[in-house]
Amino acid sequence: EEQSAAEAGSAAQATSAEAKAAQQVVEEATKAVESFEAPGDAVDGVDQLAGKTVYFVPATYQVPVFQAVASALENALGAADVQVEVCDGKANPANMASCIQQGIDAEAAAIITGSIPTDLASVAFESAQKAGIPVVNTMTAPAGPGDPAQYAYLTPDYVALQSRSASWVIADSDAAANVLYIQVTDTPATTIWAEQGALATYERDCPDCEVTVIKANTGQLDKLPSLVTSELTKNPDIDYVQTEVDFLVQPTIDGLQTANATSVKIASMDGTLAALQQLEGGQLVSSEVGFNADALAWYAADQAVRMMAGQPSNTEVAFPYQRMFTAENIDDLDLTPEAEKTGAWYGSTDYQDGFLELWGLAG
Amino acid sequence: MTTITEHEPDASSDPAPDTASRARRTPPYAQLAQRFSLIGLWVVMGAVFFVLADVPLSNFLQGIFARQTPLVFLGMAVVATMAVGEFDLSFPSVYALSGSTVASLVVLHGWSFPLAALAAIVLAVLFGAVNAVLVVRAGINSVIVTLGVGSVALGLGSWISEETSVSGLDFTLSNIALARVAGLPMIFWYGVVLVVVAAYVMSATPLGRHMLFVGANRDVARLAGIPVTRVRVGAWLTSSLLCGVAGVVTAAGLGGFNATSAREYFLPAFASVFLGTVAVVPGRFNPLGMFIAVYFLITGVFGLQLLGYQGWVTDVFYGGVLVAAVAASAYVQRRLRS
Amino acid sequence: MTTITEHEPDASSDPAPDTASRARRTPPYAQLAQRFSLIGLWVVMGAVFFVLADVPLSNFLQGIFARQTPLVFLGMAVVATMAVGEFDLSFPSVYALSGSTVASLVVLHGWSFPLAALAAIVLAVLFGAVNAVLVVRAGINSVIVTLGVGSVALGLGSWISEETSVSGLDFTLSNIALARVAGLPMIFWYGVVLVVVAAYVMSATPLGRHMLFVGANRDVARLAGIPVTRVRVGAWLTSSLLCGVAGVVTAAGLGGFNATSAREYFLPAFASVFLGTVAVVPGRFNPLGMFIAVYFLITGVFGLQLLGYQGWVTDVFYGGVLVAAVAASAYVQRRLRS
Amino acid sequence: MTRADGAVPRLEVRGLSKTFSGVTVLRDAHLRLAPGEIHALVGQNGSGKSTLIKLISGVHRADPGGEVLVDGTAIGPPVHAGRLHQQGLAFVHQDLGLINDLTVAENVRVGRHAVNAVTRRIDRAADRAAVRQTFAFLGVPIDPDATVGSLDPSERVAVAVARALQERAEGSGVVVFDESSRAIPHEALPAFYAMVRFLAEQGTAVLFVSHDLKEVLALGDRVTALRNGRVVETGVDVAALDEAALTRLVLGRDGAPGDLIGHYPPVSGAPAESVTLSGIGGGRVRDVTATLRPGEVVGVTGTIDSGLLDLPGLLGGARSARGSIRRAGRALDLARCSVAELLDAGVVMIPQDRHGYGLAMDLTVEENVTIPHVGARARPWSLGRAWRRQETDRVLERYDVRPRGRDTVVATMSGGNQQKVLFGKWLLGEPRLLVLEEPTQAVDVGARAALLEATRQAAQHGAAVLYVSSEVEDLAAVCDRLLVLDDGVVARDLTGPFTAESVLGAIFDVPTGGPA
Ligand SMILES: Nc1ncnc2c1ncn2[C@@H]1O[C@H](COP(=O)(O)OP(=O)(O)OP(=O)(O)O)[C@@H](O)[C@H]1O
Ligand SMILES: Nc1ncnc2c1ncn2[C@@H]1O[C@H](COP(=O)(O)OP(=O)(O)OP(=O)(O)O)[C@@H](O)[C@H]1O
Ligand SMILES: O[C@@H]1[C@@H](O)[C@H](O)OC[C@H]1O
Ligand SMILES: [Mg+2]
Ligand SMILES: [Mg+2]
Repeated sequence: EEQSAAEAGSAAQATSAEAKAAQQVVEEATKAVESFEAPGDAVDGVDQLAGKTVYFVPATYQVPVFQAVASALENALGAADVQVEVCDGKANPANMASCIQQGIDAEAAAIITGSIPTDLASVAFESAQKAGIPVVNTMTAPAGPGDPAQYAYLTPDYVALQSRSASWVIADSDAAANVLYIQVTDTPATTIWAEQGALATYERDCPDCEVTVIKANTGQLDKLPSLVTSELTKNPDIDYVQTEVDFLVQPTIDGLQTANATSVKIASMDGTLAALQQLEGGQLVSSEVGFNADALAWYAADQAVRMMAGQPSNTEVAFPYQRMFTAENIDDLDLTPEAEKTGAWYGSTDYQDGFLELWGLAG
Repeated sequence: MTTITEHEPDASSDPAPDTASRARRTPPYAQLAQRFSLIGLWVVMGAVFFVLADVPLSNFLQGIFARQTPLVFLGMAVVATMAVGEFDLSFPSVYALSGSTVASLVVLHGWSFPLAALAAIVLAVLFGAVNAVLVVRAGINSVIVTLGVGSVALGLGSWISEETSVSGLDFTLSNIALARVAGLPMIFWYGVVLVVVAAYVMSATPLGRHMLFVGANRDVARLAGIPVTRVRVGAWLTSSLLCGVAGVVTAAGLGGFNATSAREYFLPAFASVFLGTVAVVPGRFNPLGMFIAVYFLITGVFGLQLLGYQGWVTDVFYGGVLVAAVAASAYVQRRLRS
Repeated sequence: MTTITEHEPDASSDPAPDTASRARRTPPYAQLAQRFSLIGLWVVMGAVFFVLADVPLSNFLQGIFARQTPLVFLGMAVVATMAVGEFDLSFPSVYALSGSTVASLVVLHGWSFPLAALAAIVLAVLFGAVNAVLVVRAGINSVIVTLGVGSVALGLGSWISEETSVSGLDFTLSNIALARVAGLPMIFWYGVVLVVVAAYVMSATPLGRHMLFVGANRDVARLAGIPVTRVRVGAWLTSSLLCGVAGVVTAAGLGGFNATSAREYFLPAFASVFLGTVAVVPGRFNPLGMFIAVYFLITGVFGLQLLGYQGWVTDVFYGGVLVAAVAASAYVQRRLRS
Repeated sequence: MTRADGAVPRLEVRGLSKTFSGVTVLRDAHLRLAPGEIHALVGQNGSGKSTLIKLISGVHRADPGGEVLVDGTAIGPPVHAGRLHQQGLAFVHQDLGLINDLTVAENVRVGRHAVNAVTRRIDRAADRAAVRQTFAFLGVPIDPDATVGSLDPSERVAVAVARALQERAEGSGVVVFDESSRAIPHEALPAFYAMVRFLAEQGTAVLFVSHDLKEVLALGDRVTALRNGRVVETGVDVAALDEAALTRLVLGRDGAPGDLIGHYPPVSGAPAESVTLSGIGGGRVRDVTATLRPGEVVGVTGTIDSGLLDLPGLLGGARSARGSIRRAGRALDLARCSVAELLDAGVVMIPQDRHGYGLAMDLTVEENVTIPHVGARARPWSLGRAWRRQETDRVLERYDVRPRGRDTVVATMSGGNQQKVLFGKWLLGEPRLLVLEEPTQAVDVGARAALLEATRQAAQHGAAVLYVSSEVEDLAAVCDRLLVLDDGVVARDLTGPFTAESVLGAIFDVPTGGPA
């Protein structure tokens, strides 16, 4: 029935070839995941890991997704009687480095980082390697340097998510959007997601789209509303705003309201509850891409467990639990904090059992 | 003077008379120049940006005045405490607490908006009361108290909102903040009314006079029969009330609230309040000066953005203009006086 | 007292004597209690967390002292200005500017590290000099000046670092900050040396006395033949030098720098400096007190983290403990005195 | 209690005590004021006068027990500062408590503004009228719209008194002055005394604190004396006292300074060591030129607008000045030289404004006393301990500073004891030119003698002393010569001996047309 809903919606206007192609992408992206597929071979010796401690170092606990990942990690690793110690990076490389160092000093069995690009705390990462502590680098890039026996990557495909978000704009506008793209300059990673994801997609897939880019970083969010206003003042024809991540949405709306631009559509990434609620309420937000944080934690735990058990980690894991939400499928979701935690928005949740089996802990 | 120079005990002595004191003794034309120099500067800057930016005037004005900023409220909160000689670092946190509370109670816990708004404001005022008890009653240094209380308020705000930014308030509520009157949103008019009332109270009523004496010299004020403790406590409560209301109005306007963004208002609010002391009632913390300073700074940043500058340029501008405006004002005043 | 109670002129009178003044008249045991109450509280809190957390002692201690924090440097920068009666809001920005500069010059522009470090520190000191000129020479209110100058510094920092975090410094450079001596990283020992030297200078040398009087009453200081202007300018320069060095050391330790994170240190640095006034030399801004306060607060947050608390709990703890420690200290002192 | 009439006292204090840090500084204080009585509160420095006043005004909270009554009605303790005015008690702040950039009406009416009931707006017209009425009652025509900063000193006093009196039924209530006459220049005193007497004649009771025994004798009806925190005598009829008796009352012993000049005669230093002031200018001082010999005390006096008050600050580097000071072949250009250079040349000034320029109130006695000598006596890397103890103890000892503690925070000391610390701080070095500005202000009669003696001693040690004061008694007691300022220049240069009367005559009988 999703198909028909989509046709009733914006897709009906998709007449150009570009828009049709983009619509394909959107339709694919809005689907839920049906069932779990193991990311690699079974792991031996997980039962030997009981009593060990793993450090989880998120970039900042202020971003809710990391809290979700942290508690899911506790569940996943808890199944192997492995303790999880969380150390908040507080959006500050010095804290991130201190946290990693803390894991090293405490002789952790593994360190899992959340959204910390290697070069943000390169020294600390290197120290961990030297100390022989396996590291799982999550939520930055799908692959990178490092010995798979000691260094693993795991991430939603942010580049793809950015690209799909752009595809929604292309499809919805019939390949004639006047888009304001709001890019986060915080780290090299966020820049790569923007450039290789969204901006490359517009360039490649929508020659008639007009794209204006403004840049913001976490330290300057106070200036974002008026920056958005000024762009709309200069260019009142802007009809779409794509924000790179959800924490830009509120200041963006603020700026749009000032410019009285209340019919602009916003596309964004992360799938936070707040943004999805706005999507459901029809309040400017019209498209969201996000990923299942609970599943991500299990996948990350899997990588950690592999290395802790003396096996190489999987390289280039394609993390499947990603989805796009639009007016067409938003009503299927239970928009509560509880439901968010279960990961049910993204489809099946049988990955938990799947991993337990893979680790030889089932039953 | 008074409270301003408290942090600058030397500024009033040779060789560098401060901007503030003595203003009242300067000749009338110098006073006028001083009073309205910031407004003049503002108009000139606005005109230059408008001409350069080449956008319709109404859009230009809306970009400045239709902003959904709590800065006027927060600036007023700071003026209220500063004027009686108190130093408050907790106001952005109390604002954040209020905004988070109203949004969370409605969205996450299903309260009705009026009830949630009331709860949020009461909570904010409660924090103001804690500040007052610790600073005025227990006599603890206000910088430490408000650092501590602010941190607690911020923590509670995160707890209530389950550490996330909450949205999903009924869209129609945004009319509280955004319904347009004469082309500008309610939140602008609230600010205008607030500032006018506050300016009236501070300049024309006994309460304002009492605040002035309490800010200037508490012992003298006490001997003159002014209820010093009550005035000080009142300032803390008023300030927190304003933060509370600002939180509710902002949350309504945005349909939600993000607590972590609140701390961004710390520096701009302070900047406006202090910049405001060079205008209208030179040398005193005053609402009209603060109001002008808020829109002065907004105009500058917005103008630059229209010209295509973003990021670091606006920071540099912001800082440069702040210092330049105050330095120029000090200079003009000194020249006119000599 | 002095600069602290400047914001609290009334606190010294009944019924609410402030923590600070008069300490010197209290009986010796009360003085001792006051001097070391924060240390006592710290040890007790540390012990409680250690027992509850059930981790090896060396890990526990390392978690506290091996931290890569510029807080001691920045706290010292604040102490330097506060002690002579100046109010600085720009220190985190100057720190950010220095860190960004050194990282960017090396990584983006290929400078050698020593040269880049020198440039960064010189730049930081230059900003200190601008503060000094505007505050001390031109006599402009220091809150406005440092707000403005801080904003400019932050803007320049973003410009130099192309508005993102820069990394890629040579790994071996990290030894500057992280090489371990007696199990703890160099950055800890730098802090220790800095604090010990500063404590000595401030308490046992003529310069320290001069600073004390300049902070207490500039006119009295001037009439005693103290070169007030030089002391004040010196404080601004020292403060910015410390921020500059902190930026360089942090960047070296991290292999890079992120300018926007710098503002995080604003409140903790202030909190430590003010909390430090209840310890060691009660009522005065003092380096040892600040140092103890820094690790007191770190211990609290780390202890909570070990017990599994993150996020809002740490904010609430942080604020609560700050207020409680100061209130308790005020109370103890009053009890012992009467 | 010597008075036993049955009338209800206007003000009665019974059994008030106050303890700071375990030290009881006031014990069981009591006194009574009848309507229309001018009552003086006297006592040595630190005897508890200000403390008693602060208990009555609610600044401090009294120890449990005791009572304060106005017209027979108990008003505390605890006394509520906010209610005092209604209860009939008004206090004139010792610095008058005016805000200079507000108008007279605004200063007078603060706390009791007339307001429009609806708008809460201050009714300026009503305020103005009320203020006019009060001034009419006091017999001083002051424009309610003038800014206080533009008033002359006697008008400022009237403004402070008007604030205390307003909305009071004429002849009711109590007005309290804590050393207010100190903030009042000499010429304004007669008007002030007249105002006080006038109030008393109407039936208002007046309580005032003063160290000026002549003032007490001239103005007071009755006296209460405190010693070491206890009331030693209360309600003593002033008519029955003379200065010597009053001195005994304050000190518990005789305390006349005696013949200081005879005891410490001027020494004749080498003329080469003379100090020459030439062309000193700044503020109201236009051109002061004089030569002082080492070993002599030269008084400087004059009326309030003579420039007298500006001169010490100009010489001591407190304010920017013209002119030069020359001694021993060395010339200091005041326009250019720093305070450090002045000090280096032995020029020391003891300012009158103890709080603003004299002492760092929040620091300790030791810190304050030693600061001028740190540069000379400490090493760059170490303050040294022994010399600081020694010097501080010398000051504490010599001027009988109480409490004796080196580590006492100056703010917690009584005003007179602060003054002694200030004096000691500067006399420790051996100044070559010592400029004193009203040095005996705030000190009791005993300490006054000690300070005057110290002044003579400083001269004997070779200092040229410039004694700037309007206290004619003091001038007569210590000066070898007297310079009378008028309109910013030295109008007369007189040679002693002097009497108080001759000094007074010299001040107000200045021939126009330049130096004599
Ligand atoms: N807040 C305080 N803390 C500690 N001691 C105090 C305090 N206030 C006053 N004292 C002490 O109480 C005593 C009485 O002081 P008070 O000021 O009443 O004296 P006074 O009679 O007014 O003296 P003076 O003539 O010098 O003004 C002094 O020893 C003083 O040091
Ligand atoms: N910061 C303070 N801390 C403690 N006590 C203080 C403080 N300030 C004033 N006092 C008290 O007030 C008295 C000083 O007040 P005040 O200025 O009225 O002094 P005073 O004795 O009248 O002398 P003077 O009028 O000469 O200054 C001291 O005796 C002390 O008791
Ligand atoms: O929202 C997150 C953003 O804050 C971080 O920078 O990158 C990962 C995102 O999911
Ligand atoms: Mg006294
Ligand atoms: Mg007094």
